Amino acid sequence: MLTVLLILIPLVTGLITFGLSGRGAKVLSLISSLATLAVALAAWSQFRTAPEALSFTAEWIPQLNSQLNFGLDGLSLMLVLLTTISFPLIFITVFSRNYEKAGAFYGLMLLSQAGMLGVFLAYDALLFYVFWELALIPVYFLCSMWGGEKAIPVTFKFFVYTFAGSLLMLVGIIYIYFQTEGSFSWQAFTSLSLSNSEQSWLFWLFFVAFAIKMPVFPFHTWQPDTYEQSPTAVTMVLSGIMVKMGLFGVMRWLMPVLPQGAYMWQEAAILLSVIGIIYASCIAIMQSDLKKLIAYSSIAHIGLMSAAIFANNEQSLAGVQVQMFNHGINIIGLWIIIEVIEQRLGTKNMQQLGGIAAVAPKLSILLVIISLANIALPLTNGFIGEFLMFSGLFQHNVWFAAVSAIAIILAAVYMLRMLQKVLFGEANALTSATTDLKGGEMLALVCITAMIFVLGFYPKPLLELVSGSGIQNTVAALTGR
Amino acid sequence: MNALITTAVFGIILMFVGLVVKQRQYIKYVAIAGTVLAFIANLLDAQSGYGVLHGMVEVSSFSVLFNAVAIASTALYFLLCGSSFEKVGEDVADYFALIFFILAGIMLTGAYSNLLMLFLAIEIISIPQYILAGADKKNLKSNEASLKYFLMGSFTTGILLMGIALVYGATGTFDIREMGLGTGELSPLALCGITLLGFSLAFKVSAAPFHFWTPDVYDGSPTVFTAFMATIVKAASFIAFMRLFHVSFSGGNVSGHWQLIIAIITAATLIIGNLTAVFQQSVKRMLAYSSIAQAGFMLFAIVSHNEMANQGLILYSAAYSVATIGVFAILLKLNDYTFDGFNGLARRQPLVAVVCAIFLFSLAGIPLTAGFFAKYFVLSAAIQQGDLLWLVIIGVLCAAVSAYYYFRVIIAMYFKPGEADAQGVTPGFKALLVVAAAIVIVLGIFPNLLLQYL
Amino acid sequence: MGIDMIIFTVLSAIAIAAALGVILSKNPVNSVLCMITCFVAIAGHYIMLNAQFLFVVHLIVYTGAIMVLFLFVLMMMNLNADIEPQKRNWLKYAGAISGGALLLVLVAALRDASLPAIQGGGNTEIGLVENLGKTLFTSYVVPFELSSVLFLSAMVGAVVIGKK
Amino acid sequence: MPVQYYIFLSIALFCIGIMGVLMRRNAIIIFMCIELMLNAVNLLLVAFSKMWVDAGRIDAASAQLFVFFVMVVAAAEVSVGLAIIVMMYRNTHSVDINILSRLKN
Amino acid sequence: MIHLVWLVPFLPLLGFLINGLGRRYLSKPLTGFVGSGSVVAAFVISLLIFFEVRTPGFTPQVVTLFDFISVGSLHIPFAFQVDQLSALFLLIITGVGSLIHIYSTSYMHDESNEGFARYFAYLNLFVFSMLILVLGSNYVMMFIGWEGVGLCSYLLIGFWFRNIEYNKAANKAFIMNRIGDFGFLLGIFLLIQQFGSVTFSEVLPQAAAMGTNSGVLFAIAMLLFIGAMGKSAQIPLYTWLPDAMAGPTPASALIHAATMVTAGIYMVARSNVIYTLAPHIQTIVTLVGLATALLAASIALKQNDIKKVLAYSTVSQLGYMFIALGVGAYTAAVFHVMTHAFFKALLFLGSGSVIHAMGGEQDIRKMGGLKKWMPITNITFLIGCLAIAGIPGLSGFFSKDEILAHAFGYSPVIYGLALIGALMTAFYMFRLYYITFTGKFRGTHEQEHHLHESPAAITFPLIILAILSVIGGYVGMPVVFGMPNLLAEYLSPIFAPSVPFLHEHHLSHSLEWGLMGLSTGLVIVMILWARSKFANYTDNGEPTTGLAKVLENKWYVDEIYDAIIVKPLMVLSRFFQDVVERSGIDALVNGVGSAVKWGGGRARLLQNGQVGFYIFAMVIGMIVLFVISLFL
Repeated sequence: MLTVLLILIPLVTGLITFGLSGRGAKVLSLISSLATLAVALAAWSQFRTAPEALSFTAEWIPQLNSQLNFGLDGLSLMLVLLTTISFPLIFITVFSRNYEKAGAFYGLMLLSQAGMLGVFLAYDALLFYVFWELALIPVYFLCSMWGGEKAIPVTFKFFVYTFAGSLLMLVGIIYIYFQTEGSFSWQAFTSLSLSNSEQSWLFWLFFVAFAIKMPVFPFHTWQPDTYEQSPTAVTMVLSGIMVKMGLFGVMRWLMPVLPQGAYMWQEAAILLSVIGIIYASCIAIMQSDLKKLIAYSSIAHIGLMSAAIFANNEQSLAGVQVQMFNHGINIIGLWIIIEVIEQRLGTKNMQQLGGIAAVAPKLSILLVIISLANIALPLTNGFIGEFLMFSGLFQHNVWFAAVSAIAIILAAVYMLRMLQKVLFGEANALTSATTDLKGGEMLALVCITAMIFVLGFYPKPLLELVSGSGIQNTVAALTGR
Repeated sequence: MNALITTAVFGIILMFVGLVVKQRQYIKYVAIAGTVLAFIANLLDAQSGYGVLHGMVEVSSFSVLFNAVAIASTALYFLLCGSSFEKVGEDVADYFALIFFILAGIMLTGAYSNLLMLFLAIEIISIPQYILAGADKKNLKSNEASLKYFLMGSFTTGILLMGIALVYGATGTFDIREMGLGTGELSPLALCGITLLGFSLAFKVSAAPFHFWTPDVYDGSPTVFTAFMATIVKAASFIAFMRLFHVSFSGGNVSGHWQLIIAIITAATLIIGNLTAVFQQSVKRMLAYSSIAQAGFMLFAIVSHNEMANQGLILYSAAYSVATIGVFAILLKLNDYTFDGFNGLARRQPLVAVVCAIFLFSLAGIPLTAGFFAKYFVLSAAIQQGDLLWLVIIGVLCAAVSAYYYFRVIIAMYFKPGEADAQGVTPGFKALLVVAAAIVIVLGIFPNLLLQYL
Repeated sequence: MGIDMIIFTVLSAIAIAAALGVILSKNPVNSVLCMITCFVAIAGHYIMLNAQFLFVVHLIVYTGAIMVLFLFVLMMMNLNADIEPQKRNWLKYAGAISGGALLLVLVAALRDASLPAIQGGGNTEIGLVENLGKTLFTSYVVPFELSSVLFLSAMVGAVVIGKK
Repeated sequence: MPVQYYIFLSIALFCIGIMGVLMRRNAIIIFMCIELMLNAVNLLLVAFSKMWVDAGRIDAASAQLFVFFVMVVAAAEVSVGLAIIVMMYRNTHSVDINILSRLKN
Repeated sequence: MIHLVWLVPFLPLLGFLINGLGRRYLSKPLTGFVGSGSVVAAFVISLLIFFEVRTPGFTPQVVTLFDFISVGSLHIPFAFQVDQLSALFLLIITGVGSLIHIYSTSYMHDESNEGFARYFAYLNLFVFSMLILVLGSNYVMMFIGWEGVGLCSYLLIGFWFRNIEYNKAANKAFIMNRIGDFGFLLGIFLLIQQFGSVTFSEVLPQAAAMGTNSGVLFAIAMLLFIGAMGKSAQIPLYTWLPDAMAGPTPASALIHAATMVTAGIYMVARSNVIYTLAPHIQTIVTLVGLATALLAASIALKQNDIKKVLAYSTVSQLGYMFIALGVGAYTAAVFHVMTHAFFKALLFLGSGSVIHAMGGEQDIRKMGGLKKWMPITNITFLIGCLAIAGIPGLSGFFSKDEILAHAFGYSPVIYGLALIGALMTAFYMFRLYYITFTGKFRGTHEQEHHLHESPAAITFPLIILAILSVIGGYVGMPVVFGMPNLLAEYLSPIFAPSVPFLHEHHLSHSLEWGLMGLSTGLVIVMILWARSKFANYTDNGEPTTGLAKVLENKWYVDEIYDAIIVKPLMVLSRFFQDVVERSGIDALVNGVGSAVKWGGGRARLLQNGQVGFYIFAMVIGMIVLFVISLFL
């Protein structure tokens, strides 16, 4: 029941929120997100004792033998935790802001949360697809309505791009459905043995969908523009959680279902990812827009995660899963700070910034910490995942690992450049008027920083979560055939 | 059969109502009552059992279900658009009568069991449409639509008849179940006949390259009639198409002979419909092209003859009809039919805009709307059929393209500044819109509510 | 060559010539007259094929009613002169060529169809009114009744469209 | 006599009808050509009817009845069609089909 | 005591947390007390541990705190290893660290309250990281400390963050370190791949079992050495260290002289088996060390910034340590690490005292004759110079001589070159000394007015370090002196696994004496030459030319790097951004959209409004489809 509650709470409150305005919407959405978090934590504790009690099955479309089949394993639980932790943080951060049509804004946010949770919980392919799209639509509206001046064409491109990709995946799902004698369940999908040639082309149907979502080079061009144009709260959702949907899709629905296909195209997928890592890192160096810089850095990080998934060994998979969580936390932290800067100064162009460290020490310290976590400094949460991913990639192929590891240098280059341009030097006329972090922002960032250090020092809870059922299933499914 | 008789009788009744009732706005209610009675009669059909009447009409669960969808859609159409009939011209009662006659023809498309009945059904559907298209007599566009529709329609009637004649020559029967084309070698006569029948029915469902009439006729006709022609009538044509090809022309090696042609037609329809819709400036004309594009998807159900195709086509008919009628109903309330005419509608009429967005989502095939499952079923049918994956890929890519022009309306409504205001939006109208949207969403979550009756 | 064959050939020649006359004649009235000729030739075929009732109906409905209606409309519009502006020739040729191509394709397809031949004799009474009437009012009663709907709608339509 | 002769004859007439539709611009002539197509079909149906009667089918009357219904429909179509053409003439004083080409693209 | 080893890094961490979080609320004395106290306490514990380790029969002990990373078969515990090597480094770090902390309480007194606390927080964090580095029981722990010290170095170099130049230097340091870390990380991955573990006690025996000439060990050794190059500022990754002098001087003393930069030596010494088994890599290490020693020394000859001279000197001395490692003289390398920590910290702190007195002035051309005002600083600085120059009896003499002797055993050519480097060292150190402390004062009157000896908190560490610089060498006296080499004995368990594979070159005693005599004599000559040249230095302001100009501009290495690395990277990035991204991929994606639109524009022209054409198109379509269906 907890599993269903996870989806129902944001869904129902989201719909209610549409009818509210201003403060009511804010408060309700915050309460709702906290309630969801509480449920997620309850699910976590239950997961440790009786994980099987978390699955939920009900009849949905008997004609298709599709079921409302929800369940949790380590991977999905971790992403659920990420989602449920992120939303309160986002809501707290923007609590002082007054969005135009607040009811619709918060309602759409909650609906997208419901969609994403559904994606992570669904064990039925059709259900998965439905939630996959459901998560997209509210985000599309959020970006278009509350975004920058170029938001409409940009988000439209984003929408059509991802929509096209997911439709290809739908074709793949339907095809496999008919091979399973008519079942959408994950168990049926994974216990199927498809011929090599089938797996080979099915792989691309799925991969393109997930690659667009992640995004992996060269399917990434929607992403920087969308991040730049979206309201920052939405960008947090997009980059913190939504991109994980693509990675999750690969781990849940691609690798176990099409092991041979994944094996055949492994090198191609890794190659694309590795190209993306270096490519995005290089471009990030050139950016002067804060949001674009983080966007490209995110492409690089996601590229590594994608490469690690396809490297497909214990270490890389554990690394990816841990990193999914940690990257989500870190990047949301970065966006919060960018949101603060943009709110206070009205610009996100680094050329116009500088010297904030002198004016707003709290903000600066937290930005430095989160940036360092983002470049995977040891004892921050970013390190564990990247270490394991690189290591796993290295076990798979030395040269891919060596080339992609150049990114740790390039990441330092662009992140430090950002810190220097934003924080250091003498404050100028614009930045000297900045004020430091206030209540909600501070609270959210402190939570994030705490998680950065705790998980960086003691990543065991996360590693236990993912090394429990999740990877073993995946790896077993892969090596079993 | 009861439903057929009821609709035909109500057609006649409405002819006379026009003479008796002088307050034209009340005629609508008679028509609505007619649809209600027809719906009840249809339920009685389901009660009184299924069977074939004189080898001509076959009442089955399929026909009853389709009739129910058609009648319900018509009722919705009357409710949402009925008041716009008065704007077209004087003869309101006659328009309603004609629509009831068309409905009688539609009742036949799901039930014919003889090529003669198919021919009659198509003619009963077509001839009143020629008139409805030209109902706005003083308007040259309406004239043009009518003339084009009429000329091309009768031309296609010739093709249809030639097809029927050739099939008859090959089999010696008009009964769709007795042809037995599957056994033995296929006569070239039958092959040509099937192909010609395919062409003529492709014309009726506006599949490329027989689609040319569609945009012009839909654009030129009075909008209120376009709403009917583009939805329920088109769905009925598809039902006729599918029954003929799945019942008579399947089995043995027959289907192999026409499948490629229909597949090519499907691909062409998808591509032309979607591409051309992208460029339109008028929403009405865009909807005309979108109806071609949607026809492309429905053609998947024809290409793949299996159970899923049947289910899919019924679902598609319902989803497509309701959504398109809804959009047309909203369009009818606007002054400006261009995309710019929708600018800022969300601010002036939030509810209408939301409902319109839901309809458009459904047309684009976004999940949790009926349109998603409609597309889902027809695509699965094609995948189940096998060897059609290339077509399915074209289909989904075109679905992505279709998002472009449907979302243009949404973008106009929500994100563009403007002063679009819908005229005469009454609370009742809003309530009906909400009901329609609810249908779309409920069918989008539980498509089995409809399919369980099949 | 039997008498059947000779009659068939003559009638077919007339029909085709008249049909070509319809589409080639500049004057619409001439077209109508050619059409009537063609229909009469076709009616001749009906007799040959033992469709006596259809022969009568054909003459009355088509030649008698429909073609007169056409003529009437033409006269009413005063279109007896050739008012058709010169269509671009290539379109005309394209039309002719594509029609011919369709003919070729169909003939090529149907050339080697193996069908029972028309022997002559057999049941010659099938096309008589009595025979057809019985069938019409028994197994064809449903379409017969439904054609009333068709006529009604055509009637309503003609009224709607026709009245000022 | 092989039934092919009739098939070829009626297909010839049918295609002449199609040619007429393609070549002429006068709506009335075009409509007449369509009628010619219908008659070609009628002829073919009657020929097939005869063929199946000779082959021993009892219910071959149905083809002749079909022809009867085609005539019925044709009559209805003519009434509507001529009404439409008259309407067009009333508005444009022409029966040239290309006069009306406002709806395009 | 050993089970309490976690306290050693924990105390500085606590200091970091208190100072960092309470920087708004703590007073300066309190901050200074917390900062220094935590390190001093750590030093005391280290001392206790050291004595425990020194007891005969001690075996290395591992203290596991918790499982850090545990995935499948890979287990990386968060554990500390206490053995002879780590205990020695603990002493150096906490000892020198304590002194520098005490020194800083006075040196940084002009900072604001918050800045003061921030400084101590960074410094404590650094000590913590460095301790993690040397205490870690596996390569990942070492890497944690490795990056941690890099971070602190970054923070301290950019301590005065308002100055954008300092920040650029900080960035440079961090990025160059990251390049090294890149190699280190790959080395760790290779270890994991080969041995399935990163723990020293599991990896090193397995490596030893592989025997010499294993390609894998070559690769591991090379990759780890890349890490060492970055951290220990070897060619080609040394340019960050001179720039790192932007930070506060005590930080330079601690990080960029005494401790952090020796992390590379620690790592190689720790992995000595791997290097011993990879002789080709050892050759590379030797050559890199030698080249670095010579290049840095040559640059130091013409530098005028007091800290820059010391910085290049540090680079050069680190080169010596790598020569030692390369020739297999691990003990000598560690020995030199220790002595170098003493005298280089002393020199840096001395220079800090000078800079403090000069009001921030660092250019030696504007100093002169300072011994008059700053006697203690003068004496201690001189001791430092003598020690580094290798005057017999002082610590530098013993350690450097040991290295030179081993180098001679390895190859006389290397010895010769290394000796030239040593002579340059003596020359530039005394050039520095004479220009700074003797002659006439060349600064402004205001500066002269303010000249004074530094307070006790500054001079006390100087004195301690001076004493250590003098006596520190006696723990590792060469065998020729007939005294036991205490250090070699102490460290022998660490390097024991390498011994079977090492080719010892035993020099005859007479040769060794001869070499010592030669170097000592030449060094004294150099000192005297420097004295004659610079004792009464006046700044004539003439621009230098020729080789001198090249040296003054540091062989233009920064410029070369800029041209061959930074610029191409920027060009590549710009190419990616402008060409590939915008006109390539994005244009392609948008192109699909445009193509659809264009196609729509064309397709709709088919709809030309003429019904004749429509029917014509239908007929054509019919013919085509007929042909397809019937004849294909």
